[in-house]
Amino acid sequence: MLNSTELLAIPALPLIASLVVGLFGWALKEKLSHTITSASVILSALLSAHVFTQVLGGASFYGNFWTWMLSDTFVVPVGMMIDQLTVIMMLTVTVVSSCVHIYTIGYMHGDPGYSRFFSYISGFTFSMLVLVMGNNFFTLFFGWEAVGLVSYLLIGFWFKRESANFAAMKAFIVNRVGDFGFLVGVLAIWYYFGSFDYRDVFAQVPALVAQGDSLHFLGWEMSAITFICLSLFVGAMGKSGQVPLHVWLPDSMEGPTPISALIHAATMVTAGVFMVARCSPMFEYSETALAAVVFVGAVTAWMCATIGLVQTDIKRVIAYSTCSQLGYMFVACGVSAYSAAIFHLMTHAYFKALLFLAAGSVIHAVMAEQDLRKMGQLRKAMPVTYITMLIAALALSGVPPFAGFWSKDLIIEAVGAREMGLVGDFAYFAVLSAVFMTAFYTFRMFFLTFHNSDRVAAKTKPHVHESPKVITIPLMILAVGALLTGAWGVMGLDIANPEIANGYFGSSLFVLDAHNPLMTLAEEGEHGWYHFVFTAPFWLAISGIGLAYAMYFRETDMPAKLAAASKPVYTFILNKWYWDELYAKTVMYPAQGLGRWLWQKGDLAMIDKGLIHGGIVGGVLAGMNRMRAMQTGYVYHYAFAMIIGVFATLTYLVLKG
Amino acid sequence: MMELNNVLGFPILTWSIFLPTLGAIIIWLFVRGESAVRWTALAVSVLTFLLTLLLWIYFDNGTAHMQFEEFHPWITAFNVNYRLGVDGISMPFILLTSLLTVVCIVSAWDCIKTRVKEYMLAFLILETTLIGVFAALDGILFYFFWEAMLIPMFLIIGVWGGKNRVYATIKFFLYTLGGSVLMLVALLAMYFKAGHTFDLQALMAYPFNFEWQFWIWIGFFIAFAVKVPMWPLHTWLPDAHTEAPTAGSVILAGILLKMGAYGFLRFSLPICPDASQYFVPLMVVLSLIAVVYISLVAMMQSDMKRLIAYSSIAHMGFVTLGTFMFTQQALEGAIFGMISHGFVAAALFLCVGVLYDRMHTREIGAYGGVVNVMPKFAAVMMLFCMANVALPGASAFIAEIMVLAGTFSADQLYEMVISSKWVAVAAATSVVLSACYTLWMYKRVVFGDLVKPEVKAMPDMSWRELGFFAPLMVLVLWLGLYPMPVLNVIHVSVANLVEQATSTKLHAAHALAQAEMLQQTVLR
Amino acid sequence: MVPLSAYLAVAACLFSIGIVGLFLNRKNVLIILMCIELILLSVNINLAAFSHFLQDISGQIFIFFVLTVAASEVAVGLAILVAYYRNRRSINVDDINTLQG
Amino acid sequence: MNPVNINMPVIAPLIPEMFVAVMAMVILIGDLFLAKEHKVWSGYLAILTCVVAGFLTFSMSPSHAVTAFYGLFVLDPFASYAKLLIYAGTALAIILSLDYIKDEFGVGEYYSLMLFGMLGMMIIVSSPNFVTMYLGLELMALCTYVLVGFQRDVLRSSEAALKYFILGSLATGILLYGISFLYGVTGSFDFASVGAGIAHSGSSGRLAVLLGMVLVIAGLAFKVSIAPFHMWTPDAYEGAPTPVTAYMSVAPKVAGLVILIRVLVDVMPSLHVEYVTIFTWLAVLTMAVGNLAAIAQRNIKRMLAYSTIGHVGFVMLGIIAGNADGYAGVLVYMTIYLFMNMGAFAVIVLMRRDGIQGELLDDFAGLSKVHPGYALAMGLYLFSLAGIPFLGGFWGKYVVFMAAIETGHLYLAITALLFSVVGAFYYIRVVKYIYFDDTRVEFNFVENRLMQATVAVTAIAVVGLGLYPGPLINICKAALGGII
Repeated sequence: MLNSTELLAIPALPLIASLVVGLFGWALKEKLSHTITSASVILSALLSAHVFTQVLGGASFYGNFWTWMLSDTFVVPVGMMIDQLTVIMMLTVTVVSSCVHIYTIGYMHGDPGYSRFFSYISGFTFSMLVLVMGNNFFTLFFGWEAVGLVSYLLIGFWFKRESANFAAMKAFIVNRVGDFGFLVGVLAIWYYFGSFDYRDVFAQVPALVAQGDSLHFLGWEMSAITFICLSLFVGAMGKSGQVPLHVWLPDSMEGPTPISALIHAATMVTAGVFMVARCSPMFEYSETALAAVVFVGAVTAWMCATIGLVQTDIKRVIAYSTCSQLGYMFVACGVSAYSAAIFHLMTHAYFKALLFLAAGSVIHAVMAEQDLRKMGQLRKAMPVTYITMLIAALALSGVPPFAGFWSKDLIIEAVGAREMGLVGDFAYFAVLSAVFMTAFYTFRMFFLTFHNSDRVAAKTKPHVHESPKVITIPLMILAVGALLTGAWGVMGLDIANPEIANGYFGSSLFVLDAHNPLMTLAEEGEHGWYHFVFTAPFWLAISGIGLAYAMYFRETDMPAKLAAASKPVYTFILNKWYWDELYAKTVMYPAQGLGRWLWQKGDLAMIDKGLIHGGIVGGVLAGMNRMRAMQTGYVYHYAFAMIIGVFATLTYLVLKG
Repeated sequence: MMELNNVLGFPILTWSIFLPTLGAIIIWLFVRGESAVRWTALAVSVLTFLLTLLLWIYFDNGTAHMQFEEFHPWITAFNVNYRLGVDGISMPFILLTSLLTVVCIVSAWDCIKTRVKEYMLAFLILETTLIGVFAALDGILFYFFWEAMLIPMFLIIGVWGGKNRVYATIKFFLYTLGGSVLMLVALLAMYFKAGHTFDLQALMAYPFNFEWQFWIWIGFFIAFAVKVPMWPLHTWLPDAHTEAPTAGSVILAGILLKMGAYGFLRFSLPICPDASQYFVPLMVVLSLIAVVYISLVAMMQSDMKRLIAYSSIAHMGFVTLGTFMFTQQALEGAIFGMISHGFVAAALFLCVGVLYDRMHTREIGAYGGVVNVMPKFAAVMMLFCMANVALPGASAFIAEIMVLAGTFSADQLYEMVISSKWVAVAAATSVVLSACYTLWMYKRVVFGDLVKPEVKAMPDMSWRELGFFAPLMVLVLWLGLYPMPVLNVIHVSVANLVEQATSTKLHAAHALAQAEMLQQTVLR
Repeated sequence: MVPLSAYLAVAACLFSIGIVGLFLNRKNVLIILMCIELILLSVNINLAAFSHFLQDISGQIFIFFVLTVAASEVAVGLAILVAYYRNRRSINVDDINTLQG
Repeated sequence: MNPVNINMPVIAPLIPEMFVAVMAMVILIGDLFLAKEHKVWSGYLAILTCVVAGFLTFSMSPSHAVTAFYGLFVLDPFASYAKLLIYAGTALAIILSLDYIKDEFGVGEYYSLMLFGMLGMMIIVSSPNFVTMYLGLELMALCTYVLVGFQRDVLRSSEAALKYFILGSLATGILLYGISFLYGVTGSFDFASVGAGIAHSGSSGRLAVLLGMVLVIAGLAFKVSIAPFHMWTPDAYEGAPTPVTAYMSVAPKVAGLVILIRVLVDVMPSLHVEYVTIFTWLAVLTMAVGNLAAIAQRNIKRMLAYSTIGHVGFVMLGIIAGNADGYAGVLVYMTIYLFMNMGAFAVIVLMRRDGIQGELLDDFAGLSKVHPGYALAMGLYLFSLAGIPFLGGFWGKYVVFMAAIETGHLYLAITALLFSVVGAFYYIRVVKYIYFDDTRVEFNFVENRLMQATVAVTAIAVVGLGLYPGPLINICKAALGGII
């Protein structure tokens, strides 16, 4: 059993740091702010590492700290569940976060919101840790929403920029769409299992499936477990930028680069993957849900890769590649290779963070210029960035022995091995072709930045320089991660063990033997280390790199020709498949129009003018005028009224008898 | 004369009801000078708040029976009695009232410059009537306070309100009055049916047959639906809110709206359980309209107060939905939602007030980039906006999730046209919609570059302003992270209410009718 | 001898004439006063007839009250009329309409 | 020869009436000997008369009915209570006149006319007999005709008097005609025996009975201005000098309602079904006229005239209920109405600017800024008239509505409540003028301790009765001892 105070300390440290810096930042010096936050985060990273070792030693933790909500059968505790899955996430989060903290010291230096920024990222670290460490769906949801909030705040960090504010709002609202699904899923979970607690819930799943409960909606029916899984997955799609809820992720690049690295590449966006893996005991029982996961993942992986091919903003290229890589992870989840998914999550965290931070370093050097077309030939000026970026690029492209290769290869093989009919085939095609595109756009970016012709604006030229240590050191740390984590994961942690129970993850993940792709792989027989040479992905990656080399290193005028040759396709992709326009036309404007219509026509015209003023008030006024008209002022009219009154009553009575 | 359950030796409820009035009289007669008036009013309201705290301290969570009861004959001719008492459902609202009154008085400290004395008097008297409403256990006494509330509110909106105040306040007055007269009819009808009593507990116990329940329910419904307000009787609220002075909006959103929902809990459900069951589809539809329709309308508002007013209607839609699900969670969620909304909406109106005091406009378009000059304010408003979006950690989240959970699971109780699961799903859309209108407003007002010169000139919040936000912030977060103190208070009473609302009165009514018939035949 | 009904009929006629005169006349206020007298007289005839046929004296006593009061009433009425005339310089019924609505 | 023994009639119960009559004459004559600047003393004397009469009536108010003059006069708790109300109404009206009439000509006549009118009402409320009733009515009516036209050189005053006189005489005629038929059927003028006669009158006399009933009701309805016999009210109220309007708006209404109740209870118990149906319709019509037409008014006196009609409409619910609660309700309502209405008129009378009477709604604009005290009082009266709780008016409505619902007139009660909402509008509109608007015309209020005291007392009474109406209700219930 792990020491609960130690566990509590891990999220608590960043929280305290964040609060202190957030509330008293105005009083603190820059130095003090970043010291407090960075120190606390690094400390919690060390603690996580310690916990990690303990967990490797077979320790685990499960317990509640206090009751959050309670209403007879509705019990929501706040508790922790530490197992292999959790701890690997904790480690990744805290390590990357520490690097980003240090990096930020240099990157945000002199920014008016300096201490605010540190408070945010520490707060983010806390939220993310809560998300992964929680032992029930509400603790998860708490972290889930908290990271969303922080991401909102950080995307809009430079609140003077209209585009940044809009991107922030967009991110939050799109995420809320996902949360809507997640919330419904959680409600359904409570309804069917009477608990929010992972253990209780997962324990009851087989019973529910056997019982064959199902929901009906206007004649359309689905099994309860499928409903739950799909709803939860909607949440995952929102958080992890999967089609069609991916639109916020590229825009989130409006935020400062360290944020893009930490939140929108390494950690937060992978929360969806984590959640699906965490819920593997449920997803396993719903073929439909798994198929949906695979499909969405595959579509995202492929589509975002295509968009990445033509982007000219260095950060957007990486952002789309993030979407695409997340797609890989979901595909892995969908084919029940959860271990592979988490593995890729981990490696991706390192090399993608590295990629972003390196890009940040470049942007820093060329005075906040993000347009690839205004870079080039930076190799000489900034060697460290160059090297680290190269490592990251190779890792991302899946070139052995870099981290990305191991995890991605595992995923692709798993997809190939899993029999899922049409969806499966599509997914396989998608991930394969995506490998090629990934390699291509990564190196396209790489060459355009560091090689190719020197297109840096004249006035920025003098400023081009290597970033200071405080920036480069984190790069190096992460580079190590991008180099080694893959091999370490397979060899050291035995993550890829087909029998998950015997592998690293042990009981923290669950796969039905009926469809365990890794098993099938294993049955195909053991391969040597050189095996990769015979696999498609490897060659695809190589050729991708080669093509990029050809187009952006040698024949630098080729891209233009190609673009001209395939104009319609090019523009279509360049405009990101017109997703934003689609949403604007189909959701945003209609909603606003409807709102305005309901307000003007419904509230003002119908109820106020029609019912109240027209109906009631109008009636009263009409009556008023009638009464006034009766009061003519002529005595004989008055007398007449009296007589009429008398005769009317009299006749009434007489006739009535 | 029944046994009075009052752990405190002295009539605490009477004191907390009439202490403000007492203070008002003292101010009226003896206090001269604006600042003196302000300080006295503050002292009185704080004193009242402390007094009501005793209720909470000495409250027994273990029983659904009324506590701190008081009984005095009032109008013997009609068996109208001065009967007070609170249970877990009403007690929190008394605290809410006394707290928000303090906040109101502080918030009006120097933004009300004309007729300060009358202003303070109006608020203290208003507090009396509001606490009275929540403490009354006699139908007529309830109605008495319910209606008396109109007078101070009418003046508050009309005297210290905005440009279009006269229209707004008269609309408010007549709407509410017109709604509540039918409640009076219902009360009187019950009086003669149920053997000449207005005692709420007696009425709850009396078996009305379905026809009676049906009409009584309608009578109450109109009164309460206007107050809540429910579509389509809601159009008075945006006007009233827009024109009212800040503190007026605070009380309006914080307490007045709750009176309607409280009425449903106190009267409709226990007295007419069968009718309530019967009307569930109606209430569900109206509540969903409130959640979806009104949210969309709110999105399009260009006036901040109007926007927040509409969002209040939407949130009250959640409350009414929860009220008519008859599950423990839904009801607790509804009550908690009212309390939480009391803080959040109040705070948002105060935020608008802070801006209004500086620029004297509520137009969203007139602002932009406020954060550049008012960082403190931006942070505070961000907190309450997120609470309005019902983010976890804010009290509103607890309410929303409990209502949704209760709704989702409600179809174990009864069959509706469409399973309540889908009702819950439909209601959950507010997760998205609330985010849309709240954040959009926040973006347009607070974020952005500093271009407008008049915005440049705005000073950040003063300590006084932070002062009245502080308690609200603390409460919103505290109740969001650890709501148990409140939930424990309401558990038992709500359980009792669920029991009342889900058990039918029809069998008893039938038996009674049989007995009466028998009696007549015997007499004949 | 003359039956009761005859007296009642006469009274009824007088009464109706009075009433009709009251609101058909658009000319002169004095006519209105006369109509009122007619009405009161019809009442007296009624009372007299009844008291005779009922062999009960109280009716006839009441007649005297009615007569007396009627006299004083007319006095007051005329006084008011004079006052009115002094202000309006007309006793035309159609002119009595400054107060209305 | 043995002495003729003349047995004097019992006259003890009439002592108040006699006292009032004597004082009225004393004032009438004594006024001639008063110097112009002292003429106000006859006003004080008149007030004193009311007070003393009140003491007399109070001291000799019996627990059961006492008759005098061979049953032509009755004194019972009902009558006593009504008389007390009438004294109060008259006294307040006189107080309002003190400052108003002093510059007019002929102060003495004015006060003695008021007292004579009051005497008429006193006779009405304690008349068990059509003859007495008729005399009372006429005495009251003749005095009020004159009072309405008291400002001789003001056109609308004399026009109002003329209209009131013409229609009043018509009403008298109708009443008498009806009485004659009832007499014809039953051969008596005494309420009780007429009632008995009607009860036994077969189908032969049916038509005559109905005729008599309708005509009598019409005649009385005129006095309490029940639609459609209300047409005189707005004009008379607007034209009359304000204190006279105040005088007419309460005391005669009390007298009229009381005698109406007497007639219904004693004479027409056997016609209950018929008159309830009639009254139900008349009540709805009355409420409609009062509450709707009032909205259109700009002159507050005229508005209050319509509001009086509206209130009479509400009071009729009590009469329609026709049980102890209902009749008690009528008394409760009139008592509370006395205070709030008189208070409102007091404020109106007080509003003067160099001789000009403020009586348009606009004149009240921004009153609260200039005279917060009066504004507060007026606000209380108006909310009370609107029937908002913690003010007396609410309980007045409450009691009669309750009676109506008790006797199963649910729909009538609902209608009445809805009309009361409509009515609330024009009251709060005045509040709007007082509190929300800016001052347009500055009024310097009359400095008169007595009148200010009136305002204070009525305001306190309105609030007090609103907070604790129990005793009043019990007293009114007890006051019915005499008739039911």
